[in-house]
Amino acid sequence: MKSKVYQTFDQAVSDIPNDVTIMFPGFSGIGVPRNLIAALHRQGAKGLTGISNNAGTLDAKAPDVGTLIEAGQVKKMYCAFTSPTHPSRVTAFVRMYNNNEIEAETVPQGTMAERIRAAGAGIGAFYTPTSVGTELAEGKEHRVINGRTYVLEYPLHADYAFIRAWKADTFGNLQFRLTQRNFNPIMAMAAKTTIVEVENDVVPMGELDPDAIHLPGVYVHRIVRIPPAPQGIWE
Amino acid sequence: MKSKVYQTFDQAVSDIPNDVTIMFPGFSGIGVPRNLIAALHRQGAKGLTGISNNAGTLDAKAPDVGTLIEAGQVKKMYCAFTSPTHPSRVTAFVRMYNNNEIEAETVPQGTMAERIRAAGAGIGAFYTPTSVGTELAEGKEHRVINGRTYVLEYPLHADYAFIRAWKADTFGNLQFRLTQRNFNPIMAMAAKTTIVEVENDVVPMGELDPDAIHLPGVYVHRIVRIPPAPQGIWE
Amino acid sequence: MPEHPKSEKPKLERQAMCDRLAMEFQDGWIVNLGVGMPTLCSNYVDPGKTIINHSENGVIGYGPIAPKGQEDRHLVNAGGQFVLAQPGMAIVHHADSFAFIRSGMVDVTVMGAYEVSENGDFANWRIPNRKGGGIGGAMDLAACAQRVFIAMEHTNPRDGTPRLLKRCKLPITAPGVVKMLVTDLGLFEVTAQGFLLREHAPGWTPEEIQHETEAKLIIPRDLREFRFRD
Amino acid sequence: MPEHPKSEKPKLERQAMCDRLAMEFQDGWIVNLGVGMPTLCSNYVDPGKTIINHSENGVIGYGPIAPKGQEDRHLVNAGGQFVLAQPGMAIVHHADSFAFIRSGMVDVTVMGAYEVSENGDFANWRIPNRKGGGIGGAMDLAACAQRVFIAMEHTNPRDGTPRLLKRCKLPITAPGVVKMLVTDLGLFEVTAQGFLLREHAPGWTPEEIQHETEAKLIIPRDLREFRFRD
Repeated sequence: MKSKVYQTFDQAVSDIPNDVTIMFPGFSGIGVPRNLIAALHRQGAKGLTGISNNAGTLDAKAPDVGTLIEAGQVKKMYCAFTSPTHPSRVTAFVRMYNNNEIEAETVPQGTMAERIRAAGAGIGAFYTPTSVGTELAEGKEHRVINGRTYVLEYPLHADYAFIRAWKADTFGNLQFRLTQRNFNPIMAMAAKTTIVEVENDVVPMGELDPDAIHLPGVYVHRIVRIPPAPQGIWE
Repeated sequence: MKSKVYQTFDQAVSDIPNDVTIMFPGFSGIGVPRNLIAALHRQGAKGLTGISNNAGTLDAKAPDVGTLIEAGQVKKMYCAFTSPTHPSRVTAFVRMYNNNEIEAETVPQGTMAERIRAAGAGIGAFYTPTSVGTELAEGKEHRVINGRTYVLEYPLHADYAFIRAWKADTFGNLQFRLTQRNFNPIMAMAAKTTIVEVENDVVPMGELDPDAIHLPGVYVHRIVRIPPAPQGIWE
Repeated sequence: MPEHPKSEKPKLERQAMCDRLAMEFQDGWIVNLGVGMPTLCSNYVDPGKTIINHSENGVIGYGPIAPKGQEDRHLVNAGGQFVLAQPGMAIVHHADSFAFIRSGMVDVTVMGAYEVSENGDFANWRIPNRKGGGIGGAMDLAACAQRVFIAMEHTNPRDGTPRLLKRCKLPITAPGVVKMLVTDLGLFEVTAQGFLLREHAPGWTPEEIQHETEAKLIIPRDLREFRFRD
Repeated sequence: MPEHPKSEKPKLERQAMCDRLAMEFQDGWIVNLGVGMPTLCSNYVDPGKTIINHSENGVIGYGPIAPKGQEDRHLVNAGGQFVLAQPGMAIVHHADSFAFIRSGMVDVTVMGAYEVSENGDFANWRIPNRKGGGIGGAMDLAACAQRVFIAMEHTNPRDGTPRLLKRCKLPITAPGVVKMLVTDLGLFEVTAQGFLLREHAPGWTPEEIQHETEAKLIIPRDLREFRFRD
């Protein structure tokens, strides 16, 4: 089998074409695949659809999906935050969204997680109680099951998932540290091609306890270990 | 908070009433909560609905859901095997099922796992491709999504889950060993009350790595450590 | 609509408001605290009760905010605050964290809001005339937690307009879910009949509180003064 | 229906049948082997290929059957056989294991069957006149794996009736999914036109194999003798 270990982030993202869908995990800046995003920024793929909890922050030193948005590489976002949490925080996304320069779908965070999970689990659609009675459920199919009302939601698939992990083996089995885990495992399961940046180490197969793997390596296609700063982004 | 640790299996199952639904994990005899089942057999609750991959084996030394079935405690089974895999293996279940003394629903194993997961995940129903075009999909609602046909399946909830784990802390955080994991975590998440038998040890809170917990203790209500044989069943 | 001049009377402090909600938490409850004011609830500690903090980024049982210098760069709560690990803590991924929420495992979620209505609707995610919204995990929590508690200023800090309404004007986060509400003027229960004023801020009469409120308040006979932490 | 006397000619051994299917596995494939005969596929090892064994009880990347005395009592494959851990192995729970299956991650599933029809249907879970069935994970695998391969005796061992049919008589496990089929008489591909005989058992003519078969076989010009492992 071809080795999954790549030497550079640029190599690992070099063949990503325009107009693909990419999942970007991370929550509160933790578990964000910043090195892969920076590499895709350099690579320049355009017309991207992004799936991510938020649509970028204002921290210029910490590349995230907002970096790609600001560079005009992103056409559409699925995210749980499409307006600033504070009026003063006008990100590139917010500016472009208000100017109709980017499309967006606001998805409740749990519905987003479950739609991603459904894609990785081969589920065609599911009924969730979240958003019933709100603007976000308008136009969606409703169904009463055992006296409770649910809306129908569909999976979110992706061509690529960018992943940030703590530790990997060369087969791609991954471990995450604490809240770094967040969307990482489910996004890796929902994407056709999963590319991982690894903080701690890439160890030989057999060194990770099979009971302590958060994402089986069968879901992982490319692995890059983050080099020391300043080459590697450790934010 | 009241301690979750019980001294005996009999105490842990003493208040289980008649006519409740109980989940019994295990696969190929591994991860089967035999001690709790033996205790429920002694306790005598009747009219039970069981949810389990199979409906018991022929090994009299290893109590399983078949022990409760043979004793007439079970009214209905949801399982993936409702006829013997080999004609010579006529279990108590098969005999009673053929004589219409017990009800059963045959559920494909993956659909069973996903229905259990849906119960623990607050999902009202989901569309799965499994069983489309077969007898088991007859009468079920079908839907074509992106060109593929799916059937609608509903969650399987339970009043109790009997769980067999490798290690626990006193809060109920659980670890499983290898294929002992099988249905255990998802059944614990789908039940109102989860009772656990523990093979290796029940350790103080803080001794399990928070990144290496297979089932958070919030899902666990009662914990019993398996005593050495012959009191404890170690099959 | 009547004018609502900013009152000069002292109102309740945010910490006192959140203390009061936290006093309602029961032993063994699983609690999810929203970003901002609600996180102050975790400063109220009753040694007789075990409270389990859940955060939607997959932490069950986290400890207090990490003191300066003790931050673990991989451990934050949903508000992005570094927290301490606590014995018994467990980590799950995002889908499992919301599976936990949707299946009703959270005993109470405490959130901020822009508006609450007397039928228990509340709005905290979207302001009209602004495109999009910041929903985060609020809709999942609001729809699925056993109880929704709200902590917010009684009137809009910018213009003094009331926020306890007959019906929400903003797009709602979930219908009919708010059970309890603390503002800087008192503690309210949302009943089938509407807002029941349970406790009033010191120095504030029910009539004065009603004057700051659009919805009609129910004033019970056993109305009492706001309870502060001991 | 013609009579089907039990032929006296030697047929293929089960291990040879499973070797032949395993020779079709490609480097890096994720393979799920059904209980019984299909597990024999794992005895065929091509050092030039990495094959990843998946078992529906949540093991990805297990090793060979455990030699006597080396069993780990917590590690079995779907057939209940004790297997050895292998470097790179990972364990998931049952819902994640079938999430893996349903999302099409399994490159090939090899199963036994009672009947296969020329349109790719197959039946392996239920016998009429017997109440219930033993479905296990077969429907999930059959509906969702990239390819379904079948290994079975060409005719019913009890009465010699054919099992390669125009249409299945038994309740099917999944419609139109069988890609390849090995029997003790040869290797068959299921094409849009029906069963294509790719390789025949030594000593068996296409006509003799057709005689044991209800469906009309397609006999290609490049028909060859059965390939055994080197």
